[in-house]
Amino acid sequence: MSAAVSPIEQMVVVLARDLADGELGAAGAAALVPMAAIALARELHAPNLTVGGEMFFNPEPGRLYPSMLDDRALGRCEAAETFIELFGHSHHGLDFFFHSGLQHDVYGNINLHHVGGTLHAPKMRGPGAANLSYCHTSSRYYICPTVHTARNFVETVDFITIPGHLSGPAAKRDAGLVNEGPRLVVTPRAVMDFDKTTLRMRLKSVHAGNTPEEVQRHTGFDLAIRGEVPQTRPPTEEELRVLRERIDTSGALRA
Amino acid sequence: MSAAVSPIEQMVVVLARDLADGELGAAGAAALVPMAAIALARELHAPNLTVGGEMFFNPEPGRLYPSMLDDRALGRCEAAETFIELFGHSHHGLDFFFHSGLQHDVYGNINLHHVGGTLHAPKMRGPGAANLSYCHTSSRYYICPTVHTARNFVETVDFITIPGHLSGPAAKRDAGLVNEGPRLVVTPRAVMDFDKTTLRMRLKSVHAGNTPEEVQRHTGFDLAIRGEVPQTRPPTEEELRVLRERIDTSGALRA
Amino acid sequence: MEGQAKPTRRSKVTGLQDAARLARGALEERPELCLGGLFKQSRPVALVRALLAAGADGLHVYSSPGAGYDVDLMIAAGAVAQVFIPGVTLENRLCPNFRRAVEAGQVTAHALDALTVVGGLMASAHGVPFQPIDALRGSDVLKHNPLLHEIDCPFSGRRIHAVGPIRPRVTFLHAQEADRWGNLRHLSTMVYADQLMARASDMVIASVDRIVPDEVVLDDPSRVTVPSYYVDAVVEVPYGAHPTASFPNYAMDEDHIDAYADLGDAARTGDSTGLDTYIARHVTGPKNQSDYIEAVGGAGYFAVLEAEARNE
Amino acid sequence: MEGQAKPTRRSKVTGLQDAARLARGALEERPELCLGGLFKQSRPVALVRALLAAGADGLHVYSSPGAGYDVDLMIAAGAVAQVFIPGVTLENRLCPNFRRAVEAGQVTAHALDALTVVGGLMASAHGVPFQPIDALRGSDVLKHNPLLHEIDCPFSGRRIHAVGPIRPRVTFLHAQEADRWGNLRHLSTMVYADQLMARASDMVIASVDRIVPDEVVLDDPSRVTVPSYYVDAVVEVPYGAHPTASFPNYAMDEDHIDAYADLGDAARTGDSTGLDTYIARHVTGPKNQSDYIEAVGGAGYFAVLEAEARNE
Repeated sequence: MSAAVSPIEQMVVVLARDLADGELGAAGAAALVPMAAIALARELHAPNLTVGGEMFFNPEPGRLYPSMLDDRALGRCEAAETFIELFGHSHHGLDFFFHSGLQHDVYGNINLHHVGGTLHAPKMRGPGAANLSYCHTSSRYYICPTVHTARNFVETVDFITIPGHLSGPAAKRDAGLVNEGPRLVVTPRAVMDFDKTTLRMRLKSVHAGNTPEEVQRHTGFDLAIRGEVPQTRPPTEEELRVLRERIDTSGALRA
Repeated sequence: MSAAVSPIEQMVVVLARDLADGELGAAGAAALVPMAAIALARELHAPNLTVGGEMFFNPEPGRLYPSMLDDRALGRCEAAETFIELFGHSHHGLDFFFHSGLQHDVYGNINLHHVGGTLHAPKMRGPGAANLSYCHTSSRYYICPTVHTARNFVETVDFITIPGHLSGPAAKRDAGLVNEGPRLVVTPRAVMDFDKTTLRMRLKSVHAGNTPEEVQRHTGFDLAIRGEVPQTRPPTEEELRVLRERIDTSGALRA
Repeated sequence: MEGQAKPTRRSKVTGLQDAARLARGALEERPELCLGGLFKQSRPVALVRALLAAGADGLHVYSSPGAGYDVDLMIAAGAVAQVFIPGVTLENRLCPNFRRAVEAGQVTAHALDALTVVGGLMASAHGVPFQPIDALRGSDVLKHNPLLHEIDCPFSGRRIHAVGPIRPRVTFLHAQEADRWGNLRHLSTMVYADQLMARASDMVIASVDRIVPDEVVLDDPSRVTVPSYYVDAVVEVPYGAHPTASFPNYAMDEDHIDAYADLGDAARTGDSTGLDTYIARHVTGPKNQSDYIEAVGGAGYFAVLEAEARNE
Repeated sequence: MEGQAKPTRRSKVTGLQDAARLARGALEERPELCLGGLFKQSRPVALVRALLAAGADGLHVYSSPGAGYDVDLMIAAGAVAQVFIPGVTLENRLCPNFRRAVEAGQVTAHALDALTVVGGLMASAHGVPFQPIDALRGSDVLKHNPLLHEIDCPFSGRRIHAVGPIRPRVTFLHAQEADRWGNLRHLSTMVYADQLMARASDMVIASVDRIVPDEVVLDDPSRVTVPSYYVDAVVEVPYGAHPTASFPNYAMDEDHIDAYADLGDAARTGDSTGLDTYIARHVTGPKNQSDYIEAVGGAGYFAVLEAEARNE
C-alpha cells in the first residue's frame, strides 16, 4: 500500500471491525462510510452479514456511491422492497445502524432539525430526518460524521432528532429506550465510546496523526480524558488492500 | 345460433345487462358465471368496466375457467396484486360483486358454514368463506347459484355467512349495512329481486321453459307471486354470438 | 490450512427430510403452521407430506385465506387439532376429511374471515400490536371468530374491529425458483400472501421447482418476491406442489385431487381402506420425491401437467 | 353510423399542460399534493414544473419520506404553504429555498418521521381509520409531529402511537413505462412508496419515459407496479424526471442540481437574480418539454445522463 491511510479509511476500518458475522444492518442516510464498512466486514470476516432494512438487500455495486438512494449504488443487489416493508423493518429493528447529524452532544443525541431559534422560527433550519426508529429498535448504532469540530460536537443539541442516551440512564429508561443506542462515535480524528455508568461520551482512541489534546480542542464538551489515550489500531495491510482493491475502486474514501 | 340457449347462458346474459360501463367489480369464488357476465358486458356495452378487487386486473383468458384461482384463468391480465392490496379493496369496496352458497334465504342471506347442528357440532360442515366484506362495502352484489331447489332456497339460513338484508330494513340498519346489498338473485330457473319495503325476495321473471308455479315449487319460501310474472328477456342474437364466439369458446356454459 | 479458516457464506439449501425435521422441532414448541399459495395454486404439498411422514400432530393450521387438498390430507393423517382458515374447500366439491373430522368433533374449525387472517399477518409483518379492520358487518362469523376484537376507534369514535399479530412458528412456501441463499422468485402471476407470510413468521421453509445460479437473482432483483433474509431453508423438489399447480411450470392435477376426494368421501361414509392405502402410497411410503413421482404416475404423467400449464 | 355507437375503452394518455390543469383544479379543492420517487430518483419534476407554470399556490406538500430539488423549486416559485416531509435535503447540501423560507417563517415545515408518513398512507390505502405505530421513542419530533397521536393500545395496554389516513388530493408519479390505459411499469430497482401512494390518493397523474404497446403489459403482468385502475392520467414526457434520475434510462443530473442550489444560496443571501432567471428559463418559460430539453442543454446533454445510468 503506497498511499497513506486517509482519516476516512481509518473510520471505515474501525467500524468494519465492530460488525459481526450473521448480523443484519443498514447504512443510514450518509452512506459512504457505513456502506464501505459493511462491505469490508463482509469481505473479511462476516460473509453472512446481511445488508437489509432499507428496502434493498445485499447490494453489490462496482464502486462506492455517496448515497444509497441511487440505483447504481445497489448495483446487482439480491432483492428490493418498498416503504411498506421498511415500516415492518423499522419496528422489528436491525442489529446495527449508522447515524450522523448537524450537531452531536455529549450523550450521543443527534440534531438534524435546527440550530438556534425554535423549530418553527429557526436560526438555521436543517434537513430533518426520515428514519427515527432504528436508533431505538435496533440493537445498537454508530455515530460517524465525516467532520469533527467544536461546532458539530456540542454539550447539548438544540433539538433531539435522533435520541442517543438522552440525559443519561434515568431519562433513557423513562423514554422507553431499552436497547444499547449509540455504541461508538467514529470521526476522522478519533473513536469515542460512552461511560457505562453516566452514558456520557469519552475519548477511546485517537487516530494516527492526532493527539488527545487536539481532539479535545475540536470538541465542544469534556471528553473525560484520564491518563494515556491509546492510538486507534491502524488498518492492516489486508484490510487496506481489500478496501482499496475490492470496495473503494474509485478512491472515494481518499478524496 | 343453432344450439338452444342454456339456463346458465341465460343467467350470464341477465347479469351482464345489469353491469354498467366504468364500474369496478369482481367475480367471487364461484367464478364461471360471473366472469362470463363481466366479459360479456365488457364486450357489448361496458369497455371501461374494470375487473379488479381480487388481486388481478382485467384478465383476458382464452376460455372460461371454473375458478379464477388459476393462473390460466387470468390469461394475459393487466396487473397482479397480493392479499395486502385485497385488504384495501375489501375496505374501499367495489361497484358490484357476486356470491352464492349452500343455503340462501328469503332476505338474501347466504350460508356457507353449516347445515344443521351448530358451528362446532355441525350436522354438515360447509366450506366457510374468505371474503365477507364486499357484501357490505360494495355498492351491490348478485346472488347467482347454479342450482335452484327447495333445499338451497330456504326461509331462514342456519348460519349467516354472507349477510343479505338480514331480517329486513331495521336489522340491516342496526348492523350498519348501509349499501344496497343483494340486488338480484339469478338462478337457472328465474330472476328474483327484493321488495323495496320489506326486503323480502320475490319472483321478478322466469326463464323460458319455466313457469312461476314450478319456480315456487322449487323454492322453500313464498316468492310473493302476484298476478302475471313476465318471462326473462332471452339473449339477443348479438349477446349469444359474442358470448359463444368470444368468451365461452369451450362451451363451459352449455355443459 | 493456516489456523482459522476465513468463514464463507452459508447455503440455505437442504433436503426434504431435514427440512421436515427442522419444522417438526419448531412446531413442537408452538404448533402454528402456515401454508403458502391459495387453494390449488403453489401449495407446499411436498413439505406437508414430509412433515406428516415425520409424525407431526396437534397442529394449528393457518394459510392464506383459502385451502383445500393439503389441509384435508393433514386432517386425514390425524395431524391437525385446529383450523384457522376462512375457506376450506376443493372448490368444485367439499373437503371430505375436513368435513368428517369437524362433524365428528375431532378437529375445531374456527369461523374466520379473510381480513382477520390477512390483518393478523400484516400486524405481525409490520411489528405492531394490532391491525384495525373496518369492513365487517352483519355476518354470524363475527360472533364466533376467536381472533377478532371490537375496539373503540380513537379516530372515528366508532366501534371497529382489530386483530392482534398472527405469528406462525413455521411457514411453508412453494415458489418456482430460488438461489442457494434462499432468495425466492415466484414466476406465477399470482403470489397471494406468500410475501406477507414470510415477513410475519418465525421460520420459513420453501420448496422450489429449481435452484438457479446466483446470477439469475442478481440480474433481476425486482423479481425476487421473498428476500433470503426471511427464509431459513430452501429445498429443490421437482413437482413439489403436486397435486396443486406451480404455474407456469405445471398445472393442478384435478384428476388426482378428485380421486383422493372420492376416497375421502368413502372413508367419511364408512370405508377407509382406500384412503389408508392412499396415505401409505403417497405420504408415508415414498422415501423421497422420486418415489412419490413414481407412485403418482412417473415422468410421463407429469409431462401432461406441464403441457396443461402451457395451455396445450 | 347506425344510431348509438358502441362505446370504446378510453385512453388515459394526456398532455403535460392538460395534466397540470387537471391537478390544479383538484388542488384548489384541497391543496394536498404528494410526490413519488425519493430524493433524486424518479421524481415527477416535469409535472411539478407544469403545475408551477399553471400557477398553483398554497400547497401542502407530501412525499415519500425524503425530498429535495422539486420541493425546493416549488418553494422558490412561491407555491408552498406547508411541508409534510420528514427529510428535505439535496443530500450533499441543504435545500436553499426550503431553508430560507422556513427561517423567514414563510413556509411551515412540520417535524415528522417516516413511519408517520408511511403509516398514514397505509391507513388510507387500506381503508382503515388509523395505523398503529410502535417504534418511536425519545425524539423531539414526537413533541411536534402534528399527525401523530398517542393512543391506549387495546392489545398491549401500553401507550403507543397512531396516525390517521393521509389521503393526498393529487399524487404525481414518475415511472419508466405505461400503456395507454395507465398501467405503470417501474423498471428502476427501487420503487419506494409509489405503489402505496397510488393506492392512498384521490387522483394519480403519472409521467413516463415512454408509452408502450398494450402487449408489453399483457406479456408480463407481474411487472406492472401500479394498475391502471389507480391512475387518472398518464403523460409521456421524455426526461420527465430531470434533473432527478429515471433509472435505468438516465441518471440524476448532479451538476444541474448543484448549479441550481448555488443560485438558491445566492438568493438566500440577498441576490435573487440568478434564481429568477433560472425559474424563467426552466419553469415558466418553456412551452413544452422540448423547450425544456433545449433550455437544459439539448439531446447531446441528455445522452451523457443516459450513459451515466448505464455506468459508462
